[in-house]
Amino acid sequence: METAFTVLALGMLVAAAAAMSLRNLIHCALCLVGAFGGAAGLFLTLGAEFVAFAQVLVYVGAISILIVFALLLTSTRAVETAQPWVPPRGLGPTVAGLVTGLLLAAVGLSPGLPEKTAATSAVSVQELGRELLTRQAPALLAVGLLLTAALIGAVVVALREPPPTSGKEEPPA
Amino acid sequence: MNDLVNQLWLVPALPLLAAGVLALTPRHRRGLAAGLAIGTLALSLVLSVAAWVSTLGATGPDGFRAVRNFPWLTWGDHTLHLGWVLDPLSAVMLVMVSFVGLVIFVYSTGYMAGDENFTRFFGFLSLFAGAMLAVVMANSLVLLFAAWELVGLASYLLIGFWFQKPAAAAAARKAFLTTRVGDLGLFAAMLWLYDATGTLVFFDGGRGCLEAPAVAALAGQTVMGGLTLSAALSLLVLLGAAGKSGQVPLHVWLPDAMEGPTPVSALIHAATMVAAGVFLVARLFPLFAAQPEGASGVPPALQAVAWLGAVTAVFAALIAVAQTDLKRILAYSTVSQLGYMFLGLGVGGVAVGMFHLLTHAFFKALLFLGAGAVIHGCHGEQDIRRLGGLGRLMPVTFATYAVGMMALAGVPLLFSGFWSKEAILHAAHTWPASPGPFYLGLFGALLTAFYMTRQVVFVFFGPYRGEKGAPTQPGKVPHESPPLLTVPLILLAAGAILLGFFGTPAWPGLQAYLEPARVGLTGPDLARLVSAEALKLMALSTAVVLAGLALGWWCYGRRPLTDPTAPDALELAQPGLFRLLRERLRVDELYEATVVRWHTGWAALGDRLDRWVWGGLVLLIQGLTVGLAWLGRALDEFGVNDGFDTACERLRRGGTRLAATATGRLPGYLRGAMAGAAALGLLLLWGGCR
Amino acid sequence: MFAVETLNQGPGSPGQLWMQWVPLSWQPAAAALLGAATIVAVFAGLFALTTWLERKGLARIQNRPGPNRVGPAGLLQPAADGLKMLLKEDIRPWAADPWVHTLAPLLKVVPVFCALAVIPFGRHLVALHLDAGLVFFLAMGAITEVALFMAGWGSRNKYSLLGAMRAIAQLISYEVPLALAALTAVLAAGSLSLPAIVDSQAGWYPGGLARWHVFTPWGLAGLVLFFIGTTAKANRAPFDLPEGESEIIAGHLVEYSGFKYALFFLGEYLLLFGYSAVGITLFLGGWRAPFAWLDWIPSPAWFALKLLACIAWFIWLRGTVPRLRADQLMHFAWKFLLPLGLLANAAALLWQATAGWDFAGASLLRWGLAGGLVLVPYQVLGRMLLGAAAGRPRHYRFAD
Amino acid sequence: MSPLERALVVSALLFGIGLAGALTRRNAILVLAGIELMLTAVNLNVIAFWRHGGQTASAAGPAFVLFVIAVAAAETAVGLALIIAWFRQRRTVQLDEADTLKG
Repeated sequence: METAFTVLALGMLVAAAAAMSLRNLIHCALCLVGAFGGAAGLFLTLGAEFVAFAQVLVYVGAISILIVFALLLTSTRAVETAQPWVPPRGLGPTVAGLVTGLLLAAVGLSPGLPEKTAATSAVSVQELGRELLTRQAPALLAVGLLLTAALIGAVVVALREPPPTSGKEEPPA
Repeated sequence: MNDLVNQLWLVPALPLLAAGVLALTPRHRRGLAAGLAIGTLALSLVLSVAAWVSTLGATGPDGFRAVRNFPWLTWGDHTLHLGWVLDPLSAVMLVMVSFVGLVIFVYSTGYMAGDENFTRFFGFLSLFAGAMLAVVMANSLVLLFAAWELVGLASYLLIGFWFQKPAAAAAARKAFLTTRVGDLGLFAAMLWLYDATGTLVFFDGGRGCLEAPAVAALAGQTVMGGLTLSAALSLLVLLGAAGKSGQVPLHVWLPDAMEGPTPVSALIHAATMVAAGVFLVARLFPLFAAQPEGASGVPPALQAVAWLGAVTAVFAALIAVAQTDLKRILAYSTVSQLGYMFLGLGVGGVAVGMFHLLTHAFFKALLFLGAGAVIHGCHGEQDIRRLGGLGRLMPVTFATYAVGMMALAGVPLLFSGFWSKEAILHAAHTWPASPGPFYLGLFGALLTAFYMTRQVVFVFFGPYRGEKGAPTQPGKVPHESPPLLTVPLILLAAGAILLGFFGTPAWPGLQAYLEPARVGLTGPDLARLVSAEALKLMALSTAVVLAGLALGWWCYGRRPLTDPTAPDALELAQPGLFRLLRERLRVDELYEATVVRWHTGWAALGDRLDRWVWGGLVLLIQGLTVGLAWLGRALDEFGVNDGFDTACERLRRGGTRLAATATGRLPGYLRGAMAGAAALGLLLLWGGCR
Repeated sequence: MFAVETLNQGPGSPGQLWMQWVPLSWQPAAAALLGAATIVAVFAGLFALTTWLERKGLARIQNRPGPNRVGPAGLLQPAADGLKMLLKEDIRPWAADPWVHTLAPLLKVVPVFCALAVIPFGRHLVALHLDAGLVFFLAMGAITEVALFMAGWGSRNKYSLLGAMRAIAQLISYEVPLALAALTAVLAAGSLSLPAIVDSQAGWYPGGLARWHVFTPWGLAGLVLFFIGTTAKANRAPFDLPEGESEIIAGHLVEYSGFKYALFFLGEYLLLFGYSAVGITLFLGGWRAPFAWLDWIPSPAWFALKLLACIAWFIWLRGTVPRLRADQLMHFAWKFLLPLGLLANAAALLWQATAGWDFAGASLLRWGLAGGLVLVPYQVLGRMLLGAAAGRPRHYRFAD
Repeated sequence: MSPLERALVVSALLFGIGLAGALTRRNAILVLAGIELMLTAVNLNVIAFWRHGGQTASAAGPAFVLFVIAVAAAETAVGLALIIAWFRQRRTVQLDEADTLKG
């Protein structure tokens, strides 16, 4: 089990690093997909199947496509050529490094949890469903509402208005 | 009859009203001025005589006394009452003042005819008359003191009437200030009296301060030096009286007051004002005579009065001998006679003193008016050495003047001066305290007779020493005064003669009237006149007077005086003494040297103090404030402004730097946020929560 | 963790035989490999058969003989095509992005094979018994969209990019109605695992008819929706706009040739098999016999039979139905299928809620209610939507 | 290194990478991608604790992760919509050019 975990983890991290550092945006997006896939794999190794499949379904299926679409819609000549980092280049990574170091230190220093990794069966979907619909019912309703609102909001925001600059096109009849 | 008392306030009010109206009338209304003044005074005279008559029939130990009081001022729980009283003393004085005043008013209409300030003169005269009448009838020391001050003001205005003349202005100021010194004493007495007795009303149905219970209380308390409270009060009052009546220490202003017009001198410095001092002592006599129970002998206050009077009499008489100015001789004579009045009061009591006051009023007024006529006739010439031989030129003036001179000198039997002076000498003789005043009185009488004969001889006998060849120029020839002047002279001469008969020992009418308690009046009694002791005294005084006259005639009468510049006979005999006397015993110089210098010293000190100390202080404060202002400005300029400006500048610069961070660029914000989160995490992890 | 017992379920299945040779630690991997191999072999064979069937079917529909040159009645045509594909030069455009271009077909085929692992072909014939099998299947289906995009974008060709965009849009918008249709079966079965759903269809109606979901109002609606979704997901027939030969010549596959093109085709057909298989398991009782008395025939046979029936249906559909325009396609998905899907779910819930009615005519009443709940809106929406959409002149937002 | 710590280390690293990307990338969309990575790292963390924390019985962990995934999806949708709208206005996606809110 360890080998699977480490392989997947390494793959994911490499993909994520690539996603964040590649110059070509679409490559970044695709590496991102790889990272999400890796994460889904990790979820599987940690025994949360439903979460893994949800992860794949949502992240790989929807969000990455969304990101790719957005990249395509907004890709202009300038995007490819411009230097992809915000000056000062070193600041971002250093701050991130600081935070990661902090997290790692926290992990390292905090007292270990009792070793209870018994291979009990993963939570069945039934239990998850019951959990969602009983204890987490209000949260579920809220997320439902949120998703609807987000959907409508995104559509409205992204609706095409006549861009002030071109001005040639008439709005849809 | 007592309703008359209710109207009595009209007596002073009318002249004062006239004065008020005259103050407003324009200068050219001379007729109105004279008429108004004389009319109101005549009315007052009629009222006074009516009031005097009403007091005659009174019986009772103190004689007639009607009192009218009214509350004038209340503050807190104190009320101050004023009021007026009608009793023999005030009635006599009312009549005397108004009669003499009227005569002098008539005389001055003639005398001042040529003066353009005629109305103003009469306004002041009415003011003076009203004030004098108020003094006389006042029943409260406050009202008396107020009127007293008004009299002083009037005398200042009248002495300084010709204020263009610097000498007149200086004399007026001198008179005012000197009497002011005296008034201080009176004022202090008033306050002390009020404090002691709680009221300043003389007679208030038993509660007045001059009535028996209050006086006994005053006499009971002793003040420093063993003096009884009443004695102390009396001495203070005496100081006021001496100032007003020109007694020795404060007499310097009276001779100088001659600068004023002659009617003024006559009215104020002969008859009335100077008599006010004597009247004051007479009015407050119970205070002076107060004795603690059982104490015998003459009360110290009266002794002081007596001695003061005697000394002044002799002192003034000596100076009068050496004077060359016509009116100054009369002035010193007045001072001397006032000394006699005080002597009379001290030794003989109210009646004796008042009798001499009355007689003196008449013949001194007569002498002054006579002198006025002489000056008027000689066109303003006052130096007796340039006069002479006027007997022939002014027969009426000479006749009346001679009567006045004889009354003053005390020629026996016919003239009032003799009787009043004899009464004083009689009282002095029998005075238990000491024989001194009696002998001083005799020596004074001698001197009086001497300087009066000297004056008459200089003025009326011998050749006219005035302008040479004067008789040829009609304008310059001394002429007899018009009837307007001579008639008042005649009237006064009659008064000088007749008044004496009221006070003769045979029939002491006046004395009985003034002090019924002491002098029982049983009708004319020749026996007293011819009693051995009385006769002896009369003989002695007659001898003294005749000696004075003879001495005077011997010095000046034997050879007609022809040379105005010739030295005086006495001067030949005693040059040093004579020159001393002529310079008025250098009293003025004394004062000049002491009081004035001391005063100027204090003034200089005050000035220096003021200039350096207070001035310095003010400068210091000014400097301080200016310095503080500068400090404030500097502080503000550098401290606050700069500080504030630099603070604002730094703030602004900090602000811009901070603004620089707000670039609006999202990555920057994100990085900042994450750095903050890291720091927070760091803090949480290692901040002590492990 | 993969469940090991998948393969050795069958009675005396080969798994037990050779298991003892495999060291214990390797057994799970070996079992998994065996399962995968069988799936790949079976479905590759089915792919070949289907290509032949399709060409023959279409030809017959278009009244022409179809491939008959290669092998008896053209049976070897698939082998010929395969050989052709292998021999053709595998061209990669110069401007194409090497990584993305080559990875695209791989990413298209592999997920679908994984998806097939979850489907129960027989009584115990399921490669991967997952608790959330359906979700796994849908997830694997979602990955293919990424492959489409990579193909379209990788080949640096405007038309291929446009084709990819259209394909992705179509796939995503039909994902939702598909999921809703599947949801009706899940609501009835109460579980996401496919074998469990098949088990929920056990039992027979009094007449011996199998209790398949399709014989319930919501089941029928669900199946119709599911199959419409499947045709769209597999880019077939009315919805095969992305690689509509007449318009943009194979859409995003325009730059592919040779073996990569073959892989894409394989992926497409596998997707078709996968979705129809799931449709069968959800609504047509999976490997269950239709009638009680036919139960003796082995379960995989029933499953294969139903699968072939579905394939025939799609081929028939492809031959007869005209292609939809892109915007009609979109309107159809979002404004018609989505509401119907929701209503189907409502009908399923209603059906379950009223399960307790046992008075006379109860079943008729329940049928009426559930059926009406789905049919009436079907009529209303259909008339309102399609009529309106059709009537309006089309507005080209970008073209003019 | 217990499996839990291993998982936590991996999630921390993933988080770091996501953060680095978000902080450095100039393109807004990639910043969003970075954020998505961070969210996945969080999910990983939760599942790790759920798996090795001994509470595997309760389904709270996966439920929570599901919610996070849902919210992430919503957030990405809205975020990208905004970015597209912003792109239409300004014709650029470079974050550091969006400084109209400059102080």
